[in-house]
Amino acid sequence: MLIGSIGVIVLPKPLDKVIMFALLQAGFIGTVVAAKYLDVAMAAAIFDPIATVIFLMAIIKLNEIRVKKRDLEGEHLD
Amino acid sequence: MIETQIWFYTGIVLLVGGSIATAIGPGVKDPIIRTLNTEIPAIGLSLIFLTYNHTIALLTYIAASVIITMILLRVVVRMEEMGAEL
Amino acid sequence: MKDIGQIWNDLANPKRIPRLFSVVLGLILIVGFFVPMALNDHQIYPRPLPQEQIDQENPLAPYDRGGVPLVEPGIVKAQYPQNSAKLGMVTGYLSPIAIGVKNTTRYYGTSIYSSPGGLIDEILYYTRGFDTILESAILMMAFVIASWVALNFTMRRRKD
Amino acid sequence: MDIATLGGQILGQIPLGDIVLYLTPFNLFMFAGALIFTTLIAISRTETQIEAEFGSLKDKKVKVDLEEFKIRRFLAIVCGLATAGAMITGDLFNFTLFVALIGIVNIGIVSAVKQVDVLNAAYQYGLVAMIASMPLFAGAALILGATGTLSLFQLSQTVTTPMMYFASLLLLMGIIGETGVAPFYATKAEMFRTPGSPFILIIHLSSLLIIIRAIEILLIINKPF
Amino acid sequence: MLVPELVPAYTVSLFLPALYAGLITGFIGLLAISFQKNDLSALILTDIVGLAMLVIVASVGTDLAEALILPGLVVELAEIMAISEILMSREMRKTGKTAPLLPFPFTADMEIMTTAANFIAVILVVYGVFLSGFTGGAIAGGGIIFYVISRKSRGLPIKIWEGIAGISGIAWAIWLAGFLIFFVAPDYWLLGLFMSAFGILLKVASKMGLIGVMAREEFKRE
Repeated sequence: MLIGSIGVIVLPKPLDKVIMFALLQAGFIGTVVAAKYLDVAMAAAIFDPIATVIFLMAIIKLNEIRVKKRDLEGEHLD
Repeated sequence: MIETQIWFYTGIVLLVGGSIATAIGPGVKDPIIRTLNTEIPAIGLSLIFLTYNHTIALLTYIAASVIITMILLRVVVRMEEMGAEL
Repeated sequence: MKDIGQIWNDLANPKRIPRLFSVVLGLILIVGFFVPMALNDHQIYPRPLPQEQIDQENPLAPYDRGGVPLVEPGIVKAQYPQNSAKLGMVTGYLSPIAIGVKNTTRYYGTSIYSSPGGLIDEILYYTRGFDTILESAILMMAFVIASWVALNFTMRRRKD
Repeated sequence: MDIATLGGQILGQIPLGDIVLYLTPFNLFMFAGALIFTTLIAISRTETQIEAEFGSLKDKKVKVDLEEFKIRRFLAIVCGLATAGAMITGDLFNFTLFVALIGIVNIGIVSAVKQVDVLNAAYQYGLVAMIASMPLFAGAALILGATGTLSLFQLSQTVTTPMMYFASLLLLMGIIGETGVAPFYATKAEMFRTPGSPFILIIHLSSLLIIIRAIEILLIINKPF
Repeated sequence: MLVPELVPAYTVSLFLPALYAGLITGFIGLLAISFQKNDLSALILTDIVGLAMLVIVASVGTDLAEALILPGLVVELAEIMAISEILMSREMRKTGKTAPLLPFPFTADMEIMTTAANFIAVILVVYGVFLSGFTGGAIAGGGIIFYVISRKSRGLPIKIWEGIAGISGIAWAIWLAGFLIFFVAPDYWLLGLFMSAFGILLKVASKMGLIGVMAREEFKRE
């Protein structure tokens, strides 16, 4: 979990960050299981992929927008 | 008892460290990286809830944080789409 | 020394206000480190030691507060017990599904007490129910504002 | 400090579990004032505002259309009711929730307009209101931690500790932020430029009444005399 | 000994570290806001300030504290929702662009969206209904959001939108009636309990569903 958090902070690229974020959440679920609250762990386990998917969609869309913008600017300059 | 203390102080470290990272971490000029960084203090807060056994609050928080994240990302994407100069 | 009129003019710019407010608030938070603080242990609604009930393998952990469903009230230390005639009954109540879950597994206490009945429901709906009214009213107002703005401006539904 | 010395004799209580609403002549007066104003707003119509256009002699009419009028009237009524409720509540956390409700409704009343400046002011005010909800709830939680109670009747009898002074400082800061009084007034001043005057007035009235009530509550908690 | 008379000493010992952590976090967030020129970043940073608030409330460590966390959480969610919408409308006014021209064609084919969506959504909704109350509402709402996002993009007619909003208003009224039963007729507390629990569940879940619709139009416009 700690590795994940350090990874989220240090890595600059969003996609790498998402992977580290998944690691962080895995550690958190482990802690909840160690505390023996299996229902909470279940809910967390279901919600984590949702959060990850939402992040991924946002990142992919942002990338597309940025690429398109750069193309437009490039045409402008020529 | 000792394990609750481990969770508690890990939670505090994540909370403080994560908020510093959100404030001045590398690349936070990009709003999406900033949003991703807010997830770290969120996990820290969850650990503190766990230590106090606020489990119902924890359950609600896990669900609500996904929704908050989604709202924030919607704004970020929309802003980028419009090319807003803030 | 800066002219005082200049300072007032700076204050008139709305964009500066959140920054100014957060600086002032941050300074006040710093003051908090020099004020002696301690938790008073005479609290209402106390709860047992963390992890105590789960370590005893109690299927209702961590919210077991005693009581028999529909018969005997649970233990609740409320502020004004005289104002709530049926104090503790909600705490002791378990829905039939929850009883089924309780008999099957040991680790689902949170779900059991989050379903109708349980201590948090007692506080949120009964003894401090008025708070929850306001809370849901806040959510409703925020939603009314957000959906109105969204329908009319950001999603532009009404014009179509 | 005893509640009776500030507000007069307690006329009655409305017990709702742990949250006890109470009525003293002082509170009753403000409560009735807020209610009367709310009814006035509910039956009144908005005015049309005329803005002078810069650089020419023409004037520009800024009207409120029907849909916008409906939603703003609804929010204004809620704001009035929340103000009235905050006047008579006898529980600290309940009061903070009322203040938070007023804050968000105030943003909503001006959010429907089309001027960029006003929207900007509304957004900045929203940011302040969001930041202010932190000291508001934290102050209430610290008072709970220091005394073990949130009821104003109990709080009026406890001994005040330095921790409670700090907590009430936070509380005051939160209320200032949510209602937007001086020196954080600029955002609201900009918001007053919107058309539709009765709804703007309720924002003003609610923040005035809330400040009076907040000072009363802080006096009850801190007992300076 | 199910419930102690006093707060356990261990919980008291945790109070100061948690409180100071909350103060530090709040301070960092506030300082960052004050140095921030960017309005959007300021909005994200207020999230951090909200976390600081939740830590301070949680540090009291009683059942009452837990009951107070939930309103704090909801206020935070509500304000972010309203303010972000205002920010967007302001920017749209400023740039003078309108929504229908803008949307950017975007398709993301993800395996999880097609195969797992129904399954996860059903689990979450059933679990949420079992939990009831705010918690259940948030969880069921999360399920609905996921389901809605993974569907094909189709505009929701305004009539249906207002209908769903109306349902949540009625659910709010049910909850109010449930609350009144507790005090007017304490003998029927069980009825009041169920009305409150499911009224709130319906209300929160339906609103979250509508947020999901908003987000879908954002991410999956074709």
